[in-house]
Amino acid sequence: MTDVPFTRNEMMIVAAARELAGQRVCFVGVGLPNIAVNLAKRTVAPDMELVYEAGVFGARPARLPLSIGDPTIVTGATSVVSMHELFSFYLQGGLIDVGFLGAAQIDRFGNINTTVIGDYDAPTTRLPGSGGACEIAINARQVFVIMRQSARSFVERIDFRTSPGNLGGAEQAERIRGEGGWLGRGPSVVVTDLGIWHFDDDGEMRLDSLHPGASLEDVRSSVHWAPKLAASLATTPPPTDEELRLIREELDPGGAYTR
Amino acid sequence: MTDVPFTRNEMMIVAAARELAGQRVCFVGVGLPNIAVNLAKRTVAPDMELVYEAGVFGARPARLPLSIGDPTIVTGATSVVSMHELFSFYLQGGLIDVGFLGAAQIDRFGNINTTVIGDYDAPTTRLPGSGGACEIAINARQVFVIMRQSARSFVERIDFRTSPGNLGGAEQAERIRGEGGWLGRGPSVVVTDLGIWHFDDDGEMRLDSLHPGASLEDVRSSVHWAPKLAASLATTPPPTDEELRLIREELDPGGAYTR
Amino acid sequence: MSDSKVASMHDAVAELVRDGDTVAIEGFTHLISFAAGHEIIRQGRRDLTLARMTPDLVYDQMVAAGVARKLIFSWLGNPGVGGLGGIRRRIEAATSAPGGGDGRLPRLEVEEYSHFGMVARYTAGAANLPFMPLRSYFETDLPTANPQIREIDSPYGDGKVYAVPPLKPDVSIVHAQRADRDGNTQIWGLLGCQKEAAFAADRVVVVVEELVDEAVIRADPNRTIIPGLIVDAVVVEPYGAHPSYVQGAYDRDNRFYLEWDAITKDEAALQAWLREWVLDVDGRAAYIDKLGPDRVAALRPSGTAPSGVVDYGAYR
Amino acid sequence: MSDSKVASMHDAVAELVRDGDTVAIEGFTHLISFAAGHEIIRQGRRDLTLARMTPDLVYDQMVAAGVARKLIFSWLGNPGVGGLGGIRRRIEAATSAPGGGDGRLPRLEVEEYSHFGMVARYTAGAANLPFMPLRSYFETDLPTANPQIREIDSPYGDGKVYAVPPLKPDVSIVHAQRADRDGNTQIWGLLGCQKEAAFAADRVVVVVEELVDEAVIRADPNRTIIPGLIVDAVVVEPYGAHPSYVQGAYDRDNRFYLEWDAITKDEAALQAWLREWVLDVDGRAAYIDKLGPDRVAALRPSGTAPSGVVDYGAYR
Repeated sequence: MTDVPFTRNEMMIVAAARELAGQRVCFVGVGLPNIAVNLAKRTVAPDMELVYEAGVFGARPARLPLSIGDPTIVTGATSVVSMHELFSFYLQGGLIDVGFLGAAQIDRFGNINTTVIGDYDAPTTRLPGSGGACEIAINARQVFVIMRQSARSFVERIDFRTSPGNLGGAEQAERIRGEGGWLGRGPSVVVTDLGIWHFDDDGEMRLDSLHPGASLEDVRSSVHWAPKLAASLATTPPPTDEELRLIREELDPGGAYTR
Repeated sequence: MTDVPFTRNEMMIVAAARELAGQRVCFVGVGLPNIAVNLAKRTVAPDMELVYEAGVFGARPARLPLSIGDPTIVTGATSVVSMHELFSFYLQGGLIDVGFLGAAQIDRFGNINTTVIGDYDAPTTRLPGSGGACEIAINARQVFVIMRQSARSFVERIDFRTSPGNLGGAEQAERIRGEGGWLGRGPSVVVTDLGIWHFDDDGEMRLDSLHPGASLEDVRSSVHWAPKLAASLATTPPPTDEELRLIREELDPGGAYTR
Repeated sequence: MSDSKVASMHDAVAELVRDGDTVAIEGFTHLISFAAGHEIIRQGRRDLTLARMTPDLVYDQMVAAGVARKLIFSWLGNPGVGGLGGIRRRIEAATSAPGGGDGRLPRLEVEEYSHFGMVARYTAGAANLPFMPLRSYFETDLPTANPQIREIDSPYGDGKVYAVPPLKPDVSIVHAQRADRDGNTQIWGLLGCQKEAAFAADRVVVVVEELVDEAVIRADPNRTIIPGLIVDAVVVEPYGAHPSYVQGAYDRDNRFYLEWDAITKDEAALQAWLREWVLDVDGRAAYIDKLGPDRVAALRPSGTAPSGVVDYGAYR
Repeated sequence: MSDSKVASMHDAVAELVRDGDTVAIEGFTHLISFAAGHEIIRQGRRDLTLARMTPDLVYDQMVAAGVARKLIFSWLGNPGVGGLGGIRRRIEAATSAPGGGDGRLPRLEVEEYSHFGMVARYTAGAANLPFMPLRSYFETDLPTANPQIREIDSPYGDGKVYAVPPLKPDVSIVHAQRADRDGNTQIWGLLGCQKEAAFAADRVVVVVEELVDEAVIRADPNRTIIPGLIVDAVVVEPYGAHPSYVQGAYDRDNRFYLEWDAITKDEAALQAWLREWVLDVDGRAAYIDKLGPDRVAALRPSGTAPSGVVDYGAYR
């Protein structure tokens, strides 16, 4: 705990990192996942192996890479391989415990859009697209999501399904995953700047923890559906001094992720 | 030319090596092809790149390897890669000019058996099988064959088709290769201990050159069909002193291939 | 070009990159040949189909300069920073229209995959396969957006997977640490999909930091990623990957990637940048001069990290 | 075994190789773990399915010792020398019958591919794909002999290729130059299909000439072929590949391969050899002692051939 003021983005990153406690092998997505995973490696999950889609297993970045391809994820790594091998043998081969993704739009069942806002052929906003997200969502054993929450991002219906979550609900998702031989069991957690969502037996997001300073009104006004709330809603423990120091001094001294 | 006596096997290896003049990239099979190709590299084809299915491109063997996997084909090579890459990108990718094979049985159209003599499920003789020969025959631009000729090996009907040659004849073979998108144009030459066979417009073997010391009677008695002979049958120039020296002193001092 | 494969960037591009070609400048954050991209802009190529997993700044610049008709990709952005305005304005409804006009830019054709799909496409191209199967795309909108992504039944009766078709660029351009005069090329650090993109291509240009003797290559054959057999030109262009990086030689110029965000958001600023840094510069050496020795020096690694030596052994 | 992955060959085989398993001891002429094969014989495993591209002497010995029920392979022989009598007598009509009896040996079940087919099977297994397509087998008798080789239509309407199914061994055993205590393994020289066979397997045993510090591995991450993540046991067994070889450490013992020809032709001689060199020897160290220092010394490379050093650079 700390008396130092912190931002909502810092709280989001810290909460996301803590969710990784006990995980063994994590596939690191670009952007917010990158800082959350690197914070976890320095705090709750020191033995966790970092996998970067660029072709790195067992990365030990000496600094936080701006991009997920960076010389610091190579030097001192356990193994550096072609991307074909990384996607074939590590991801599709079933060796990834957690795929950690960002998202532009998400629905209540954890289906993700990172492709377009609007019509695909003439979009209002062209987003980056899948990258590896589509196959990560299908093949990583679990999927963690980190994203800022807003009325534009937590929507009733996403404009494009880039990465499958629990589809139309848990029952349908389990059947389709089973029939299709998917290794992934779908999304486990969504960490936002307001709170922590897990998925209930229906495969729908449920707010289990509210970050300090965030209100239920903030949550409701930034979700396009009537959100499920945990019976006993927790309050996320605020960042510790050490977590804040790591973010501010080691991982993101320029504040690129946290402002 | 030489006055030194030479064996039929030596003549066969020398004649096979000479056929490689002007070739750029050769996929080296185990056994007799290995010594023929290594002799060519030292004589008529010094710039030819040797590819070994073990995963080597641009081998420079300092000695003749007994096996086609040997440390001497690695040290000083241009590139050493996984067998998956060798077969996928080099062979199937269309980079091999000549695939050089041995054979246990061959028919008039150059179809090859290296699998079994007799019934497949309870064979009289179990041979090594395909190895890479099946895909070499299909994907190398040309196929060269080196083998001893006998009534057991030059047969009307092979017991098992391991590697396709000109199938039932040139017309059928061209149609099937074209429809199937094969890169290979099939067998070009068969060099034996008796002579040199090329393939005529019907896709059938034709004896173009008889080795010194071999008679047409030798040829006829070791072929199960009525063999086609070139209108002007040549006599293979005997081995030169240098060719014999290379075989006897550098490549096969133990005489494993030549006796 | 002479008999030698060693060529200037000008000559390599003049001879090997043609209007209408499908061009792949590959390299996943590492070893991106900005030098080749800039030369293609200077020589005014048109109607190119640009293939690349991550179009990145190099294709943002090339698209803004008007060389491209179509983009084949899997992730479109400035990683960790933001968007690529030069490309987005050619795709989004407000700023582009098919054929252009009305103050709008001509719409860029896009063909979109996932990362694994792009890698698998190059692999199929390199291996001369009609398709590659993969376990991706299930229950997504990607196969609808791109009908080249197709379902395929396993011949063993155990379900469906997806297939992608081969991608065979007319030209692939790859930056590397070193090659010999014949184009035998060695890379360490991130390998991306350069090998697959090179083997899949009809023509290959290798751009290197350093030309080395054949003996250097042959001393460590397991390190050779691309054989000279498939290489058409070897261009020696130190710092040719800036603002991308070369493992062991120079760092990623993250400052440049951050500064690009403001430039790419403004079409006029982007065009001015192209004039100043590409069109008015006669090659990579001049670009590096203009960048200045301090900027370049700041990109040196903070120390060395030697690989160690292994012994292949002599076998005579 | 303790918490550590480092184990004796005895313990690794006792714990990880079980009756009825599909076992792949891979290595294409290079890095064949004869030490593991001999230990499997000594521990009397039964009903194994032995998978290997080139069964070679090691499987000839294992089959003759009676550990195997079935063979999956692509080339059966003593390369450059001759046949493998121990296996052939279990296949040919004159010497074997289904179930054995009548003075004949029990017929060995065989499942046969080409080299590319075997490599593709391991690759499909490692990549969790239901099949791998390849351009082979057209117009041959192989798909008839082995109905697991199946035709498949390209989903792009451009014809048929063949498919092979994934091969997922219960255990893959790989010899290598070096690994760290966690099993991160580096190999140079011929790479064969070891990586694919290891990733495809449920359990992996790595046998190394030398156990090294993690820092040695991390100094050259591009050289790591198998990550500790998939490794269950690391066995340190110098000369564990003899009569096969280890690039840079010792040569192939061609004399042994030549001498094997006479032994394998004669079932009694082969059984006597197994008694003398496997059953009556308590491990690899004793085998090497028995081989004698002169024989071992003669296998040293004729000189060194160092790889040179590359610099990955420090980036802090």
